[in-house]
Amino acid sequence: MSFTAYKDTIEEGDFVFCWISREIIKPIHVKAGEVLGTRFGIFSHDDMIGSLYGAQISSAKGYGFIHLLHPSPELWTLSLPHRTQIVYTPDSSYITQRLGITVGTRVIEAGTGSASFSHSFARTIGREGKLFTYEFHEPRYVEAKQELEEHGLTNVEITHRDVCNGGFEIEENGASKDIRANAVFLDLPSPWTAIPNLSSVISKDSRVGVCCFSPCIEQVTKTVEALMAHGWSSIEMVEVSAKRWEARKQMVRRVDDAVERLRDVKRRKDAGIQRRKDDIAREALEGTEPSIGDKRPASETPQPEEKTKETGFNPFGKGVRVRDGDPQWEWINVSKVESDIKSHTSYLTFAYMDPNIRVVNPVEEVAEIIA
Amino acid sequence: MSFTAYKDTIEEGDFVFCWISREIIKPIHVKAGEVLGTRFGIFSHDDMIGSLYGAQISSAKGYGFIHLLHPSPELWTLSLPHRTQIVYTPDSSYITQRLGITVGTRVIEAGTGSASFSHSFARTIGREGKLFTYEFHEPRYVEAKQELEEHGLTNVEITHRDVCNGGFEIEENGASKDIRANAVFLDLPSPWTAIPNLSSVISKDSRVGVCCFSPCIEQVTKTVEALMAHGWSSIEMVEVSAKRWEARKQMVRRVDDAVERLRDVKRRKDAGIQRRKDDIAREALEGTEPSIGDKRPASETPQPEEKTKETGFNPFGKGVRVRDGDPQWEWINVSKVESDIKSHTSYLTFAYMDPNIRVVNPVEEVAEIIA
Amino acid sequence: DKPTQLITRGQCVVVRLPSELTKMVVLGQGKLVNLGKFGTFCSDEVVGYPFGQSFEILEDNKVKPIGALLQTHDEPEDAEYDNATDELIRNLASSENNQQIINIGTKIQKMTTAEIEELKETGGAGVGKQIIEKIIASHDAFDKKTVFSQEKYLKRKQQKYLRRFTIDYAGPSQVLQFYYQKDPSRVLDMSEESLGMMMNLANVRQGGKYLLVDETGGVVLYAMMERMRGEGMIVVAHENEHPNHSVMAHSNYSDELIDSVVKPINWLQFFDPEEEKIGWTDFPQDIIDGMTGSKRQQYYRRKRRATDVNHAINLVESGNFDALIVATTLHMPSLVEKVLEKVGGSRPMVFYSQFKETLVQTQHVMAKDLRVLAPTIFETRVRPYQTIPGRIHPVMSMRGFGGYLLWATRVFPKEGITAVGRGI
Amino acid sequence: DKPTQLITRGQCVVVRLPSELTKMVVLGQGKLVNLGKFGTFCSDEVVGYPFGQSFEILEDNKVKPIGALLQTHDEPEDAEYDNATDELIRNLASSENNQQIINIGTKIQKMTTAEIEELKETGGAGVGKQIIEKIIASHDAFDKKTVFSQEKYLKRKQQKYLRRFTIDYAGPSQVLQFYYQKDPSRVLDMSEESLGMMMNLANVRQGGKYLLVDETGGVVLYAMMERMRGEGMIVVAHENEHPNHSVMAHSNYSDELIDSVVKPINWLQFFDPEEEKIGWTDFPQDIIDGMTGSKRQQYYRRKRRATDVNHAINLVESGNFDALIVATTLHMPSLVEKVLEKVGGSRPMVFYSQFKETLVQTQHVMAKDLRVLAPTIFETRVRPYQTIPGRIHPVMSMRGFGGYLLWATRVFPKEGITAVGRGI
Repeated sequence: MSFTAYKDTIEEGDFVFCWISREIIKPIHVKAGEVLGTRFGIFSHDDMIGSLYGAQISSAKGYGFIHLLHPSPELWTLSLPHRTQIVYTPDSSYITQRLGITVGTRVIEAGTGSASFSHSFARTIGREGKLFTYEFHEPRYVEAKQELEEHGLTNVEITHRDVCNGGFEIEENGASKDIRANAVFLDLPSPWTAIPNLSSVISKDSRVGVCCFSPCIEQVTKTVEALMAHGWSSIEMVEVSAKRWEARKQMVRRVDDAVERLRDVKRRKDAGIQRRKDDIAREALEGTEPSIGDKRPASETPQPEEKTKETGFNPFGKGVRVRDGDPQWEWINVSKVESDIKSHTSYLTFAYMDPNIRVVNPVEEVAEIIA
Repeated sequence: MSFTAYKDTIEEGDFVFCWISREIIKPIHVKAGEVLGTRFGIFSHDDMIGSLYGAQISSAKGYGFIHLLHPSPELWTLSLPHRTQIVYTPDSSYITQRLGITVGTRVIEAGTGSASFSHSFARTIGREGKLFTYEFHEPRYVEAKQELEEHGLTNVEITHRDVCNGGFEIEENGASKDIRANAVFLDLPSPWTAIPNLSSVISKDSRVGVCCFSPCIEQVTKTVEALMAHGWSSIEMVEVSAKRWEARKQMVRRVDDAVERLRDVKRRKDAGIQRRKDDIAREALEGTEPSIGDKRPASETPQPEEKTKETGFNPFGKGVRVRDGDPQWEWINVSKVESDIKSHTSYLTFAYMDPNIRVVNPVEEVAEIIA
Repeated sequence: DKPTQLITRGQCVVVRLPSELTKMVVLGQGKLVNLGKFGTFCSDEVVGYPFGQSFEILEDNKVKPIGALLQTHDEPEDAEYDNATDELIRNLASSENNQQIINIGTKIQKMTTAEIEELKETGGAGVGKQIIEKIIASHDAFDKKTVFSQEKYLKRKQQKYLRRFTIDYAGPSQVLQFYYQKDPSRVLDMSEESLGMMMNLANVRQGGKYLLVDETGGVVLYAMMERMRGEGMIVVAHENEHPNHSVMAHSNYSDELIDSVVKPINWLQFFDPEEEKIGWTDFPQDIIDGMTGSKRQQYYRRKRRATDVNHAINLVESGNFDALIVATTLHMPSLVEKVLEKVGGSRPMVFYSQFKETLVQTQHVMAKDLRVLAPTIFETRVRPYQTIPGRIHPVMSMRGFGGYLLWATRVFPKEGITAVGRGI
Repeated sequence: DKPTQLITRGQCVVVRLPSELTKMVVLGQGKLVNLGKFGTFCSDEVVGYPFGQSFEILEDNKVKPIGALLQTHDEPEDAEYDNATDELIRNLASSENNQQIINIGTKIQKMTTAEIEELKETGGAGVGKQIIEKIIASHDAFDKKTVFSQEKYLKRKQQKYLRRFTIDYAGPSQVLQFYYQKDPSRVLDMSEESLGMMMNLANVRQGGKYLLVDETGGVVLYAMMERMRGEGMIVVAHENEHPNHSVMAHSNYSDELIDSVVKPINWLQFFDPEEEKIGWTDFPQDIIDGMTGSKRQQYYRRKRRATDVNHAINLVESGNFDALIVATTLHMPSLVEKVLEKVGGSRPMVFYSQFKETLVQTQHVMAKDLRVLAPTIFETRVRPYQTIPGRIHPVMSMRGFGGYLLWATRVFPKEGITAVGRGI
């Protein structure tokens, strides 16, 4: 239920996403008396009951903190372990927008996989919509079925099926169910074997959109050929690439300050030399050495760096731990891309079918023109 | 000559790039008495002679200006008409860097095309290097040959040849020339037909790198298969994508100012209403109308916008022409990508061959392990 | 409910032309739609067909339904498709053919512009096809071209002369594309993928109650409406006397439905609610009955306005919005601080900007605000391909704009906690 | 000239490991090179082979040359390659096989870490292969996997256990990649494509005279050296007592060659030349002859320093550099104004930054400066693909950094001209 509408206060039995860090989001069912162990400490479910969604709570020992978040398909996606097959939000949201999936849309999804996209579909199509999702891998089917039920996604029907061989039709009381899909999403190793099976389950009185999701370009070629062969048109493959950016600060280090620093270093070194010279003079040595043909000292014997730091002109805080944005210095806002980007998820091949479109054979015309 | 070393002052006969705008760069040979006509006016060659490279000169009438630039391979590339086959700098510079092309490298290029990359190669390989470039399209060959000569690129040898059928070998005095290429660049519709012809012209005692430049992915597949079949290894295809960014300013428009503006509009409207009310009272009408149950006026009759502009509080300069960065307002630096980006040039397939590498058959081992 | 499957009289639709440009058109009864050089058709002719249908313009503003907008070898029914592909590959494999190709230019095209204009004026069925045939016939080098370049040439000519069009549903994506093509700055350079991602990140759905700032002329509003289909509430905060939702005119939603969902409020009302609430007392019924027609109308209009303004103000005062969605050129860092109290616990906040720099500034501010969890800047970009087997490659050039998103979650910090270890 | 084709004794080379990590190694005579879990080999063993050669480690730190670092089906000599591809496609075409795949995890892998360690310690030829064989043999599900996942599994195991390596030439690209992998911030996040584009945009070539600011530890300097091969002049401006060119230690250029081309100057000397020039008068020969050894050494060292400093200052004073190349974290807008006078007419200026924002600020300053023509910000990014026919796709994840470039041309404005119409 919590996936379909917001509530404000956490009650016993509620589903809560415990936000531990950007990398660790732990979904739990709240049960009085239980605890959640994390690397930031142990958190009592009793403390959660009665808290607001969004609240920050402290661990039993009081020094670690987590946030209690409300379920949403996007958080669910983030909470999944990375090794699972996940359609991430940049892909899923674009597919949803481009296929015009909205309240009331009837959607086919195969395979279910981690069910991350299923949750997103279920949210978007609302009560009047319906998602038919198919999973051929049995353990994954069983897990997804249970999750969808626990999450109260009543507009989703999951079927254990190899749609490539078994097709999409669902028997109910001896008859085929009326699926009438307006949109189809195929995340299969060989979508081209499933495409021929779609004709009986898609809407007969409206335009139908399909999106096939394949990592390799050769799969795209086969998919496009199958789509063409089965009457789909407006075929276009696209890639979605998404990046995450981080706000940073860069210190404004002016060259004038660099010059001043060098001047300062030199001044202090000269002073040191002078001191040394004085010492030498005091000891009444011959005294020619320090000035052989050279007005200024060579830099062979620089001051120890620690000393430079302590006493010198240090406009850039060199050697000191400077916090980004420390108001002692001047900064400009900069941005940095996340260090590891997902440079490829899959190719998205879109196509459309409208059973009502009356076709004149364009080949003849082309042949005519070119001939 | 001017492509191989800088000079400072323009002399008669010199090659000059007249920079008219970012889009129009006109290469000319300076000749006393001649003129250059542009949309910014007519420029006399006589004015150019004796000018410094980099100088700005004015048109005969004095109101238009152009810059006189020194030749370079990168400017040459920019000056070419866009419909020509051009390998642009982001691609050519990466290929050069990745193949380790440097002073002394012996390079094969097919086809020459617009010769934009040839100029870049010639610059990088220097006097000790050698570029063998092949063009099968005769008019293009003739044009390129003339250009390369005019530009003094003496380390380039251009051959009119279909390398797919005719191979790369060059006869000289009845014998084959010693080409010994260390690097190969193939910009051909079907590089896989040229790859078998490379073995006799590449270096026998060093590692050789090849880069094939193809727009379609199916060409890459065929290329990779041909490279594998002919003993090339470390095969990797990459894409180079380059974007141009423009520095802009965005006005800092604070919501507090927006509130003040709304308050000001209202104040002035109220004043208007009051004036109208006074008028009405003066005319001794019944007077209930303007205040039917409503303390404040409805906004059905807003002030004409012009008036608002002239007299009101206008923190964002609405309706006024504001120049980016005008110090009357507060701005932040932003950047915008060029409106039309080159989203694809070609796929770059790299591979390496070292004739000395002694190979143990790895297939057997794999077969052993998997068996 | 508004029709989304079949083309209906009176509806606003998208007309897609062979040139890949689009037009927004209302299909009034008997109304003639002028597509410039592509011809003119009568609205009535297309009513009843499903969306996505293509047509060819015949004589007398009539149309006939056709299979596709452009004739290419990638038609599904193309029995010769495989042969063409084979031939292409053979052509690519041999460079000989390309050796024959010479530049296509006006020089080698013998048909004059005057001749083309004349043909166009004689008009009638198949005029576009006739022009193309003549051009090809008069094109010396056409038979010397490879299939590959013949097709490109054909496509270009078709885009220029074919009297064809397609009718598409005017959904938010289509309306966005229409404005984006015309002038991207009107929709803040927003791409379809940014719009879609905003909808998902903000968890927009039936029955939600949202706070929106929208400077795209209503594209974001329309996308939200479409994902709510009339159920829920959108409070739209704006900086002028009236919000600019001109895009909603293409949405085919009734004014009643829009008014029941969309509640505009300006920033003055938003931040100074007590001052801006409109005091209202109903008049006794006998006084209303005694009013003249126009006065009574005015009375009801004012009552309505007072109710609306007060309702919007009350919605903002009670806060607890299910999402904050912002697409504005206002200075976001200062806006965020003032508005985020209105957002419910654990609800998403999504900010759109043309410029990453704006969001970077905002993220810096958010990173110090304990009421905000995990602010994250996203850039999402779609790259379309030429999707013809044997010739697959990304399109060679495209618009570079698209915008950036900042996503964050509203949270309630425990008192006395510092920012350390908050996972920002 | 330094050897670039054959592996030579005493040379600094790159060792590439099956894990895709690289090491920088100097091949001293008889020197043992320890590759951690991948084994140890003697430098002498690899001398004389061409760069790019792969080896397998045998017993007694010996090696044998092999065809490739990893065993995969994409080997050139793989006669079975076509069959494997066919099988793969058949597998992809039928989903039945995938139905059998179960998660690969430690649970189903019966060989214990202790057993692996034991095998490793017994060592000797082919130990890596032995480990992999045993792991596969003990892997219940291996035969249930598709060829596709079998290969991925095999590759992962090979990367972990094979005692193999490749020796690569330590060129600027390789050295850059080495540091980029270790810590991108050390090379200002610079990518190979940004480095290459800098070299081309700056028109770096034999015989040029360049002004360089380089905070990458010398990567840019090395790339320039490589494109000049000892001919020309690079004045390196820096902010410390000595420039940091630690990277040049891997370049295999002799100190003499480096000293003859590279002329360091600090910013104080740069901006305050008269004050910083070192006055120098040669001592009469008889006084020099009368010096003790160490004093004479000191005399010549100081003479050399004076000559070098004065020479660098003179080079800067005479200006007219063939390019200005800057990769710095110093504030560029103020730097540009001060330095650009030193650049010759029509010569390029190329600025590199990790952050676009820095270059945007700089471009704003340049746009108002009539001495600068057409400042342009570039971003170039290379995306590698998994390049196995039948399974081609872009790599799934990669480093996102790479930096940005600002390119402009130094010009001489005609007096009395305003910026209008200057084509900026």
